[in-house]
Amino acid sequence: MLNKGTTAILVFFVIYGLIAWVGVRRMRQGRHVPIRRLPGLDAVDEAVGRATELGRPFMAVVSQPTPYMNDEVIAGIEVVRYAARTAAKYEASFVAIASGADSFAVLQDSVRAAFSGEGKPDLYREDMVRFIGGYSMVVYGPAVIALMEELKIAADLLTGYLGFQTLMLAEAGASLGAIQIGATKQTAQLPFIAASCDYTLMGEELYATAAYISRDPVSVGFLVAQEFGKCLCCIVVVVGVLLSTFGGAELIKLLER
Amino acid sequence: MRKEVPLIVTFIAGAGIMAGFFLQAPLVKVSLSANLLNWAVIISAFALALGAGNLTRLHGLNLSRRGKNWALSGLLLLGLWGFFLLGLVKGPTYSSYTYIFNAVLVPGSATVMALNGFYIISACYRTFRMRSWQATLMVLTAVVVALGRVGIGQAMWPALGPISDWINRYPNASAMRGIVIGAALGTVSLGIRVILGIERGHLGAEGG
Amino acid sequence: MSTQLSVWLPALVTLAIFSLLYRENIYYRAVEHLLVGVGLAHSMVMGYKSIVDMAVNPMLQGKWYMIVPILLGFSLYLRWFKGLGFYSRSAVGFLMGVGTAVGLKGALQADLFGQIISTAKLPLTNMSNVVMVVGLVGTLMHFLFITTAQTGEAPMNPLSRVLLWIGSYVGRGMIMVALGSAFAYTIMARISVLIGRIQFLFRDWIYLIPK
Amino acid sequence: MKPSLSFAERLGRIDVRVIHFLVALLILLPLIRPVGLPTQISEGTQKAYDTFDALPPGSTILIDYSIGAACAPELEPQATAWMHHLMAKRTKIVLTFVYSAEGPIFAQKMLDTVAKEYNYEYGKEIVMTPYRAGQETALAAIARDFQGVFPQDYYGADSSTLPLMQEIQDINDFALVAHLANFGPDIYVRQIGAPYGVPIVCGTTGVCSPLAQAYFASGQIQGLVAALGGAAEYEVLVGKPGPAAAMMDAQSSTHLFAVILVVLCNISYFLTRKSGQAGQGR
Repeated sequence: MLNKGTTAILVFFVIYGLIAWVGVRRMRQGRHVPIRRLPGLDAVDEAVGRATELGRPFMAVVSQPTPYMNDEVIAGIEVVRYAARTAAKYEASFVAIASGADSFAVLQDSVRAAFSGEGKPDLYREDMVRFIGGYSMVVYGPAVIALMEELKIAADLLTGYLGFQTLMLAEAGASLGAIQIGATKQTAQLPFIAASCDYTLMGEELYATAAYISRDPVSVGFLVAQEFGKCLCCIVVVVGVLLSTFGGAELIKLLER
Repeated sequence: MRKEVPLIVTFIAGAGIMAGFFLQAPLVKVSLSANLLNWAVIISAFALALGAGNLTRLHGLNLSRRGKNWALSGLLLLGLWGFFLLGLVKGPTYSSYTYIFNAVLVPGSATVMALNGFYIISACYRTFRMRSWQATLMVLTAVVVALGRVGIGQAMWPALGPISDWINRYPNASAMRGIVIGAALGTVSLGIRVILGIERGHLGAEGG
Repeated sequence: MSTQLSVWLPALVTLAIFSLLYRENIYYRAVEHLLVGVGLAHSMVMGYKSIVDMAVNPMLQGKWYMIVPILLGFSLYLRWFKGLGFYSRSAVGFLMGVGTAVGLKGALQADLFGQIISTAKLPLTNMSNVVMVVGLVGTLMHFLFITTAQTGEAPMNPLSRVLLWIGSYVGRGMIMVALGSAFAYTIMARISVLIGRIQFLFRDWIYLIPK
Repeated sequence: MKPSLSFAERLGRIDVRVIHFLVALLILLPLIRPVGLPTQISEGTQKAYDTFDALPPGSTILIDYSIGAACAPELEPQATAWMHHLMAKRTKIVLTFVYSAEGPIFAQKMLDTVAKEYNYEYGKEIVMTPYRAGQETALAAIARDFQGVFPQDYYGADSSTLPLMQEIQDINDFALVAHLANFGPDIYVRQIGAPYGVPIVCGTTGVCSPLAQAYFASGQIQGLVAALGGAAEYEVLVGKPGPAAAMMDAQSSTHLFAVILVVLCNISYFLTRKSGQAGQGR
């Protein structure tokens, strides 16, 4: 009935789904799941603080080269929301840039909500969230750099679905002496982020941070399932390797069913 | 209804593909999933023009209002629709079509990428500092691999080639493997959410 | 120096974009806008052929149900009209449904099971395999966020502390090695494109490099 | 101020324009006067060569020729070296374009040059299919229903009139799938390698090759030709020094320059840090 080689996959898939379902339900009932606070998030506080000190803006760049927002962009916006909240608290000057029409709308809402959430809706201005580029990512890089230089930013956060302009942006930020935080899943862009940004949120760290900030039941519930998946992978690998070393192949046969 | 229909369509499409993956029934495996896939390819082809529509609106507005850089907007629209019509009428194998392609698009896209060649070398100089043990590890690996993959490094020290190959084949592959597995788990989570209609970000800013 | 228009034109395009290194200017912007337009037009030309081949022709040959993807495809454009936007959502939903399911089954089979099984098959008989297994486990632990979280004021339990240590030293270290190697390869990638452009300028345009 | 200090400071403040100028110069000089530095073969390239070489004569393979304009200088030399190898063996080749819509134009160029050299007959020995949108979805569709996705070839001829297209019923009729793309092998492994068990050889750009190593190490791809270096290695294996070999000396000089810059920046960083100054610029 089942295709060859998919039995183990189906079993795993079902268990995974169940764990996520239970996780989401528990979260909706108000259970608290602790999530490790990552240094990258503390860096946002530090960067906003620095911007306040210098009296120069903090810039958040949410990159989106595709016509649709993906999960990475959504997670990035969550981190920007946190930054906006911090900026409102310290009354630092704040700029956010979106490159997709839909992420622009969401970003605008998030930043506005962050400022009113801190009780300072009067500090929010319409030009705080700007739209640069549309789908033409080629024009985007130089335009953002020009804005960075014009505003003389003190710190920046590069996030979302970062494209090949990342290197240019990060270099421009570094030459302005800004504290930089990079947060993306794109493996091709991670080296630049790691080299030129002071703090990074790599891959899943971005998602975990977004879940940490939002405490959204769905995000946290699925984070629980992912955590389970990773632990299971570690156990399977360690047991499998030990078996292989001593000549057993039972586990692998089981997984290949 | 407005909200439900897209979610039902998503579910049927997603569940159909998943059923074709797990179940052996030929009807599901071949007919259903092959048709779903072919339809998705067709709709994706329609989606290619979405970007064009948005750009046309954006730049058409700028052109008609004589806004900032309206001439550039006109140039963009001319390139977009002129080239599209040429390809539509004469076909992409027509000589003028390939001529423009080779004269504008090929050198243009390549040069935009090539700019990064300059930036990446200056990035080596301006940002590649051994600020911590992690950065040190990264810098050292980059140096070994950068030299080991080209003739000059291999001529300076013949072992450099094999060493950089080893770094790529084992330590690099092990970390990438971890990243691939982590990303796969993320894809599974997202997949479940999209197919079951819990995640609706793609259906529009209003939340679906 | 070449006298052909088919060399001069790309040369001018190349120089206009390289002029960005000096500073932003109108030539750069003009070429940039042209590029965006032409690039998008090309993919639309290619997409048009897909639609005719795969949907319109079969429909005309009697596969009447191919009208469905065509209608869904056209409905995508309704998002440009105020008040009709929600009609485009079914098509987007269809694309997302198929796309995520295709990715999901691939991720389960090839990425998750494929990678785990091939790692579990490695006997720990040489250094390379040990590095591979330890690196993988370390990297996975680096991305543990709940297991290694500190709850309140209570001291962390020893297991979490060990996992956190492995993750933040072994895992982080391996990731940094991988990123270093990726950086080096990216240098190679970007430079080879740059070499290609310089080769073009000085070989095909100005005959400085011997052919 | 001590002289060593100002020296360290100056080391850390070379003008970017000077660096950019030197990069251009260091690329140009080896191109004008090549040195011909040696090339060591990496394991990935060797395995790719062996896999192609082990194909029985007359077998049919699929190559996803997704070369885009932005990565052509890296991928075209790879493609040319592969084609010399495969066409000398008279392997039948079906070209698809999944990842880049710009691929067909580059494939046409290849048909007009390398394929001409070997007198390849279009329709019998090589076929070009049209571009299909959707990327991973398109690849899954091709794997599931080859004939349904390609009722016509790139030039609009019916597939039923092309002998090579008639031989292909589904993806298992290919002895091998190879791809050239500014993308890792992941989508090919997910949609073709894992579900259908067709061997895969990957030719990719430098940016994507570190991730590709994970799939090469696990044996999910049979060979990995990475970046321009991989192309140069493949040219050595085929015995036809070509475009990549000519570019590799320039690659050497710039890599060396990059390493020197990294060393300079770190010397300056440590000297200025020791004397109690923060690293300038941040």
